[in-house]
Amino acid sequence: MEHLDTAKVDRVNDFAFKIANTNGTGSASANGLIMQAIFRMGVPVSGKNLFPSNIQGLPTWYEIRVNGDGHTARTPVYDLMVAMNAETYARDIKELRQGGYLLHDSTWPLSDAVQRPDIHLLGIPLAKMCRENFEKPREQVLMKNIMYAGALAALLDIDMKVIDGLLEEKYGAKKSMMAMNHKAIQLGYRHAKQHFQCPLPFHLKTMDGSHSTRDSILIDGNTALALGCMFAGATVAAWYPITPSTSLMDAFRGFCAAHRRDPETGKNNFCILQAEDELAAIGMVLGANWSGARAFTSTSGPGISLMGELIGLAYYAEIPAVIVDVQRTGPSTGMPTRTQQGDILTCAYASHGDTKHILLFPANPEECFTMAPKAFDLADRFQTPVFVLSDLDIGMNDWMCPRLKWDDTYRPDKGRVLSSAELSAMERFQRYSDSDADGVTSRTLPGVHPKGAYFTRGSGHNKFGKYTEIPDEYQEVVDRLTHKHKSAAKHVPAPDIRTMPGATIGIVTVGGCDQGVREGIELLAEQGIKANFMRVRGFPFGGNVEEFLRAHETIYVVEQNRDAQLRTLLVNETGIDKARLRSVLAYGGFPLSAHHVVDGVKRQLTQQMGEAL
Amino acid sequence: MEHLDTAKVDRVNDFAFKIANTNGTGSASANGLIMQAIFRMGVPVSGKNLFPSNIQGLPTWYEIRVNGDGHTARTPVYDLMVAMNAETYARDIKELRQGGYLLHDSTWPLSDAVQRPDIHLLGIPLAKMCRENFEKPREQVLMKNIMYAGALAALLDIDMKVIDGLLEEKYGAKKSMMAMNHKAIQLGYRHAKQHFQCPLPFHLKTMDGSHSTRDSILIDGNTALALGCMFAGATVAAWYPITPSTSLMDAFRGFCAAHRRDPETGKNNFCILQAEDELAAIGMVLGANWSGARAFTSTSGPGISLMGELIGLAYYAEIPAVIVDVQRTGPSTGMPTRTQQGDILTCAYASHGDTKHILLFPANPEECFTMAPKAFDLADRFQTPVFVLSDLDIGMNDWMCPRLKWDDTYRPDKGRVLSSAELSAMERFQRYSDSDADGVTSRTLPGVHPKGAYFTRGSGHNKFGKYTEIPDEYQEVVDRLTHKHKSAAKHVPAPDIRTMPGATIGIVTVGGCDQGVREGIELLAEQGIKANFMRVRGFPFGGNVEEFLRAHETIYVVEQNRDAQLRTLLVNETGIDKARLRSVLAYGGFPLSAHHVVDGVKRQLTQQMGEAL
Amino acid sequence: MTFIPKPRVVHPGLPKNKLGLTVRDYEGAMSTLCAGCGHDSVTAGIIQAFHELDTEPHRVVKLSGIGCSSKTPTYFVNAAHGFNSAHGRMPSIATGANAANRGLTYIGISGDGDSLSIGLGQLCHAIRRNLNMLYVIENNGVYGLTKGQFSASADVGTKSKKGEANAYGPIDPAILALSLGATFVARSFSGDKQQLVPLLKAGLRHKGFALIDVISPCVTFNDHEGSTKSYKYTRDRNVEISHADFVPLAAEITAEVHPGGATAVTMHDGSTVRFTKVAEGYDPRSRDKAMAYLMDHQKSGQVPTGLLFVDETAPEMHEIAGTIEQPLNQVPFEKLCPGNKALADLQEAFR
Amino acid sequence: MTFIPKPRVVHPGLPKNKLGLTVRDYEGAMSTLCAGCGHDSVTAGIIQAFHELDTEPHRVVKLSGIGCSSKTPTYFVNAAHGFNSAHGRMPSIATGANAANRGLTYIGISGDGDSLSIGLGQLCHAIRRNLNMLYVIENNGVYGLTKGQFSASADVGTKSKKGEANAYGPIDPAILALSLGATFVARSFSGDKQQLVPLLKAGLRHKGFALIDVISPCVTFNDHEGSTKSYKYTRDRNVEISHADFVPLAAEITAEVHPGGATAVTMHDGSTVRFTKVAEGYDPRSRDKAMAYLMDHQKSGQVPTGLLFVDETAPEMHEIAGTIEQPLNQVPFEKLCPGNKALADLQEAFR
Ligand SMILES: Cc1ncc(C[n+]2csc(CCOP(=O)(O)OP(=O)(O)O)c2C)c(N)n1
Ligand SMILES: Cc1ncc(C[n+]2csc(CCOP(=O)(O)OP(=O)(O)O)c2C)c(N)n1
Ligand code: SF4
Ligand code: SF4
Ligand SMILES: [Mg+2]
Ligand SMILES: [Mg+2]
Repeated sequence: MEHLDTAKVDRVNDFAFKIANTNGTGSASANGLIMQAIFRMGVPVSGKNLFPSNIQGLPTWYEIRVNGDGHTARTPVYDLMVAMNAETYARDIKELRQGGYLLHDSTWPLSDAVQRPDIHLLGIPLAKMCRENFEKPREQVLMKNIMYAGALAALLDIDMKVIDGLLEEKYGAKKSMMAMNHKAIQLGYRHAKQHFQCPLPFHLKTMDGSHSTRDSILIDGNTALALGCMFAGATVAAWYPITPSTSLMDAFRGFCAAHRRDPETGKNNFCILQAEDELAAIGMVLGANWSGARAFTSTSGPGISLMGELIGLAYYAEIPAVIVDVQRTGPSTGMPTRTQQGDILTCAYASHGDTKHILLFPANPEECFTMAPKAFDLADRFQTPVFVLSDLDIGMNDWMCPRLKWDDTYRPDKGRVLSSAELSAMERFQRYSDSDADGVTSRTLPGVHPKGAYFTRGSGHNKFGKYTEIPDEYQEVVDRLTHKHKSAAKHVPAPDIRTMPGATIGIVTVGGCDQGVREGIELLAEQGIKANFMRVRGFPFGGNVEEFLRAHETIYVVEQNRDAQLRTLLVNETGIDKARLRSVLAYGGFPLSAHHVVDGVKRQLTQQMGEAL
Repeated sequence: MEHLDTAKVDRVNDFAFKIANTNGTGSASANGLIMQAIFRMGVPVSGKNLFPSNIQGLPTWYEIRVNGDGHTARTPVYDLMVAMNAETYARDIKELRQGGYLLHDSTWPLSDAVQRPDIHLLGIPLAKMCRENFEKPREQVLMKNIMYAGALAALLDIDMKVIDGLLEEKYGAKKSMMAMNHKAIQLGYRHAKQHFQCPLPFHLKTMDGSHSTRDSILIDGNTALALGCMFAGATVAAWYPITPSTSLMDAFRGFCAAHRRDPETGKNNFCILQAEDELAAIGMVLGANWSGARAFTSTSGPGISLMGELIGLAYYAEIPAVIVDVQRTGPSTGMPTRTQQGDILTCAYASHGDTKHILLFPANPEECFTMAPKAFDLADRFQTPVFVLSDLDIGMNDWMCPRLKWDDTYRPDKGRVLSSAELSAMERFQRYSDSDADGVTSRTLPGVHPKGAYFTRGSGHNKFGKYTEIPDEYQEVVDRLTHKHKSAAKHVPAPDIRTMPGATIGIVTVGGCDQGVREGIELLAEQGIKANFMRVRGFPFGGNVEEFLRAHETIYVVEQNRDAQLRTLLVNETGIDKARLRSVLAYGGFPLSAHHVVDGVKRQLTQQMGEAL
Repeated sequence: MTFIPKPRVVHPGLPKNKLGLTVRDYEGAMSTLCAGCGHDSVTAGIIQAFHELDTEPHRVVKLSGIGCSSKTPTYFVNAAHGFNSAHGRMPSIATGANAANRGLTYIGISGDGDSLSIGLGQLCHAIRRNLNMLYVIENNGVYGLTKGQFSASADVGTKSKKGEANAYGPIDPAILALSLGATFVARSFSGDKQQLVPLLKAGLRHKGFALIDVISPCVTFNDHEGSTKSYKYTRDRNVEISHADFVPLAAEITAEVHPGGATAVTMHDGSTVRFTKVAEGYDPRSRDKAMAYLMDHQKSGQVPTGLLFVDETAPEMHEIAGTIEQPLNQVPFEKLCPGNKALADLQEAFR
Repeated sequence: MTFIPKPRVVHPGLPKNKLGLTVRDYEGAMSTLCAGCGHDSVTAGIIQAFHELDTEPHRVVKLSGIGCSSKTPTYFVNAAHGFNSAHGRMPSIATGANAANRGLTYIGISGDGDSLSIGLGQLCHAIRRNLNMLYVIENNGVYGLTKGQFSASADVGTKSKKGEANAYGPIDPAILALSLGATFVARSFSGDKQQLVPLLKAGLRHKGFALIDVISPCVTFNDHEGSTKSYKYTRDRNVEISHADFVPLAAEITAEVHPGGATAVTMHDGSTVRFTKVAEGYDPRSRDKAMAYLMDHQKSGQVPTGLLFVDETAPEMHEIAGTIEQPLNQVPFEKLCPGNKALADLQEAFR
């Protein structure tokens, strides 16, 4: 990883540090405090929380990257390591760049694991200071974290007024808590000031203007997606808890409680069902959409597998459904707290028999918000399941993104649903006849009108909705479904394409890889390798996707899975020659960083040259 | 369908007839009787049973094709129609070739539906004769069928001695039944002899020599696969009833009852578990294989969808499993009594996350038998799920095939399982280390030796089998799984390749399309279109599959699904240029017939010429 | 199943209900089940029940899983939306449909295979949610549509058509439901319309989850000598331990009261369920007593039928969830979307 | 979970069992659960039970689903094969493992979420098959591993950490099991080792499916004031209605007999379960009485614990299936494959 050596030494608003800790010790609030403080100083920042699939006592890390130019992808090399977990010292110290700093608890002597003459040690007797300053054991554990936060404030030049403000907002009410936290912050801050030369060569400076975060918010994708679902008018949600999607439904419940309670009656304008499992969750979603409500479920890989049968029912019986898959590392239970883009193919072709589905690929919380109404509109318009493929990195990490806006003129596209008036006016309703140009037929809701009654079934049916075992009648319907799916290509979000004068290479990616790939492209450009960028945002693929592919002889597809699933989907579903598409894959479970792209592309380019010779 | 007009009029051992009836009337035994009688005359014959997903009272058809050259694919045009179901007269009569014959019950006048001057009517007052000759209503229903069987014997020149022999074998014990059936046969036979000019221009003639059926048997694929599983040493079977796979487990139970009862104790050397659903069935199969038994399940599409999650567990935890998918028409419940090849992709990539599985594609009952032990050997050797993709046509229809043979020297390939001795000899056992060239590591069975103990998990694990969330450790294991899957290519059955001098076109197909495609190739050759044939028999694809593809500029992939799933798999998993592969698809639910191939290929060839111009 | 529409012969004589509809107006497509199948009798009972309840046909939602029993919603109330879903998944789909529109009448038809094997988990949780619907299990002890395998309700020792005896203990839907806190539990017999129809009516009017286990013989695979789900066996062993009449709101009460014990239960809509016959010491309002009685008789081989237990007071799913009265699928979008101003405000929390 | 192997300090003092093994030989990896988690106490009880039963460690098979509870098999009997399967699917996997090898001792650890929600159907059917295993539900009323959502065993009114009250009725595993014909049903409390260990031993020796519902508080998400699954609440409400001692075969019986009612039950291997304390009028050999008692106390808010019901006579899965004694995974291939001659003969039927 070359940036290690090329790391500039004196840098303002351009560095990265990492906090190694043990989970269940409340480090989250300390880390969040720092992250938020930097953000409030107007400095672009991103935080990646690498936590274990466990509740208490295992290693956990929090990585914070500060970058004035707005690059927020993960970086694997750090200028400063806050090593609070002796168990992982050895691993953590390896990740420090030459000349980096190690902040550790000097209450005990540093283990011999620390064998790097090329780094600076910053020892603070945190545990000791805690024992001296706080009584209760739990307090001592919690305040240790706040204390290193104080030290970081000094070392990185974080604005103390901002920190005090944040503490005030958080604990203003609880005086004792306020006092305790303030005391801890000060203890850490002063100790650093006294013992170390502050600030460090890399540090913060309040920012205004172009890249500043003044007009941004700090939000995770699950929260943003939940917001989007509420704004889209979703009234029924059914789910079964599973990491990393759980926080999405928690947020949805929270927003509904705040904005969906009927003022007069205090009753709910929503119904959230914690199902007994994912098979039931998707069943509830089908039932609710079939009845005309906007309903969705959120889950992760294992849940998608369990929903397979009913997804096929929804596809064939043409029932709308929105399914959010916050992807985690598979296969099987895999690594529940690690990220991956491993469900692309499973979702595209979910369920036995001939099936094809609509997929949306948000890249960040902002798109999580905007793609939620899009997903419901598509599901209603095309009367079919729509998958929103987020992932753990997007869904659970705090991302800096522009303030969300809502177009108050938006009205749900409910698609072709016949009203009571329309029904009584018509001679006879037949569920799967009267297809429009997109292959969509009109549907009816229960209870609306006697003429609207029909029998929904996952068994063979003809265009009248009647049971059939006759080949032609069966084919007529499934052929229309093929056409319908194709038609959706015009309606899914167009790809994000960014070109560069003189570029011949194309780099294609999806979802949360966005930041890392775009930074990677800048780094490659600095090294004279020019590439155009396309981020696919929906499936079926629109014409411009194929166009971009055709326009480039050599294309690198960057994605976070082992089997090049996006590449496979592109090969299956476009006319492009497979040979042109090369893969850059990162699937170890951590968010993508630019060097994956740079290294991957350069390695293959040199190879090709080799081949060319 | 041109053969209609070109149909030769006077033909011996080369014609087709169809019996239209209502299900639940016991027509099966009458139809089986005729089919078997023709078979015993040494004449190649095939029967396709087109039955409804219902128990009683709906239309059902039985199609019998007689072909001295041994062509047994379905043919959609008939020389003789036995129309016993007034409800389907109109449809049935359409399927008669010009100059064909209609055998109907003349007890009542023929409905006006019958508007074809170009066919011959053969009316027999079957109902009336039944009333006159049999008392009980049920008898009258049943004997009506036996009676038309008798008439057919006269019309087609079926050897009456053979028929008497068959009745004797079947009813020898039950005298009254014997008498009744014999009487009915004779009534029909004599009536035909008296009133019609027998035999018809197309009729039977006892055969000996090359194509004769003397050394063949008449068996369905489910029965053959059940036999194969018993011979392979399967001891545990878990299943949940679903058409068209149910008869497989019924047969397995029957064979085990006959051949697997311990002579001394009368106890079972097998354990068949009717699970509460497919999720449980696959769970039981995993548990049993994990413990070292050979265990399998049989199901159809919906079951595969439900098994998805645990299939991923088996893949990642490396547990052997044999899963028989007797495919039916999807998606969803689809048409449970119609055939299709629609689960190819679902099975190849079953479960969320990065997964790839081993697939076997039998084409007929003989291969169902031979591929069963192959499936268990591969599952044990590669410690992974193996799918046997049969279908309703192969599984439930009676096929003529050479007598099955068994190599008594066969011993199960249990793969790398450590014995108690080996374990006590070794220093330390680590589940996922010591990979061999194929990427397979050795496993242990519960209860064998303390040193063999390990913890099986679907969560992230390193090569020692320990839980991990570290990228490199995780990747090391899943990368080996990729290599392991690739290695299986050398071990799956090689494709069936048949070349033709001067052929430039390649035709690729799979499973039950075998007969129809091979006959189609002959017909095309007669019309001057020469094509080479390849039937894929296993996935991952071996080198010779890719070779064949590379060797042909234009390739037609013939398969029975809407989405060209075999083609997709070939494109994904070989280096072949997608553009070369064109699809010929038939997915209405009926078995493939040669004309699908001929029409499909010719249509596209003329198109291409058009394009060429 | 081909759907030969039944000729709508006009029978001037047929009695009309309050909506002016005759029983024919509650019929469906022609049944494609085997002649004599118990399920067809249940269908007939359902048609009569809806007619007598003056139900608006199109305000009914009929759902089912997969099986011969699950085919039957096609055979009643043509003017109602129907959903023949997937095997064992009807409860969850009914839950979602009801969540979206609490204003309709929901009836689910299932089989013993559909409900007690693959669908057992969903059935139990629908009971737990007290989902407001009538859930009918057409119980024949076998998987009819897949040709006669034993189901989880098959009794120990019952014989298959081939003569094999079942060895696994049965799951009794009524006992199971009681143990899970079901608020309406009844058992009946497809051959006893007198008893079945009032139970169906009461179940349809019950607030919450009403389970009716209807012994409904499979003439093709499980009606032979040695079967404990045959017509004959059920007729012989069937003991009605509490006969309930359904008395619609404001109708004059005529049925004579039986001596002692339970007399009547008032439904949430004001109609009453009147017990004209209750076994000595049996009280259909006491879960414990009902359970004790059933467990006791399970051994005896008797088949206790009737309205076994009813509790009209427990909250149903929407009451538990605190949903508004208005069906959620009819709430105007304006009420659902807080709008851009609210969005701007709430984002202060994300600074 | 990183597995810091525990230093195998040799304690010369530690008592050895018949196999010469100390309790340390039955331990597993170091627990990664929260300090104070009830599950760790259950693990300790299991370790003691196996040690006292003189079980050969490698003849044990330990299985689980997914959840904090399901992690615990890693923490006991290192020398045994373990299978941490998928959420809610352990019963089917245990069924298959047992089908393949009936010669081993099977213990399954699950949670209330794993068993009563996603896994409910499989649990019920394992009970129905009387699968020969000990099945422990570590019941804390919440989904621990996913951070504290209510599970199906949460009582009405119990409060979440955030203060929301649960509104859905609970599924009581013991009542459910009794209603399904379970042959061994017990309830205990992770905080009461005296009671738990003998129950675990009896359950391990029981022939058939032994279910033990262990209230095992989640200190992180469900041990607060207002929770009905907290240590305090359970300690206060826990009433032991039948205390069972496990007396291994041929051991001298010392425990004093309690006056009247049940005294002892002999297990199939000759060992005995001895009741030293049984509530007045309670009989752990009567399913009906047990059920009546539990249903009665469900309302009272009491938590009846002890060996609630046992029936040692019912056939377990293999007896029902008629499988040979020899484990199927050890039957020589020669016995399984009929060979070519037989194949030729049987094909006559296909001519
Ligand atoms: C996932 C799935 N598995 C299996 C089947 C096959 N199947 C159809 S109906 C049925 C059982 C029906 O039994 P029951 O519910 O008792 O209905 P009955 O026919 O007896 O009325 C089964 C197993 C299916 N349709 N779907
Ligand atoms: C198919 C699937 N859905 C959801 C999850 C997420 N999940 C993991 S553990 C768990 C619940 C655990 O609760 P419980 O069984 O009570 O165990 P506890 O942690 O309380 O001991 C859930 C929902 C999963 N792993 N798999
Ligand atoms: S098979 Fe049985 S259940 Fe199905 S329709 Fe026939 S009689 Fe009824
Ligand atoms: S979260 Fe609860 S159940 Fe899980 S380990 Fe911690 S205390 Fe135990
Ligand atoms: Mg049934
Ligand atoms: Mg729990």
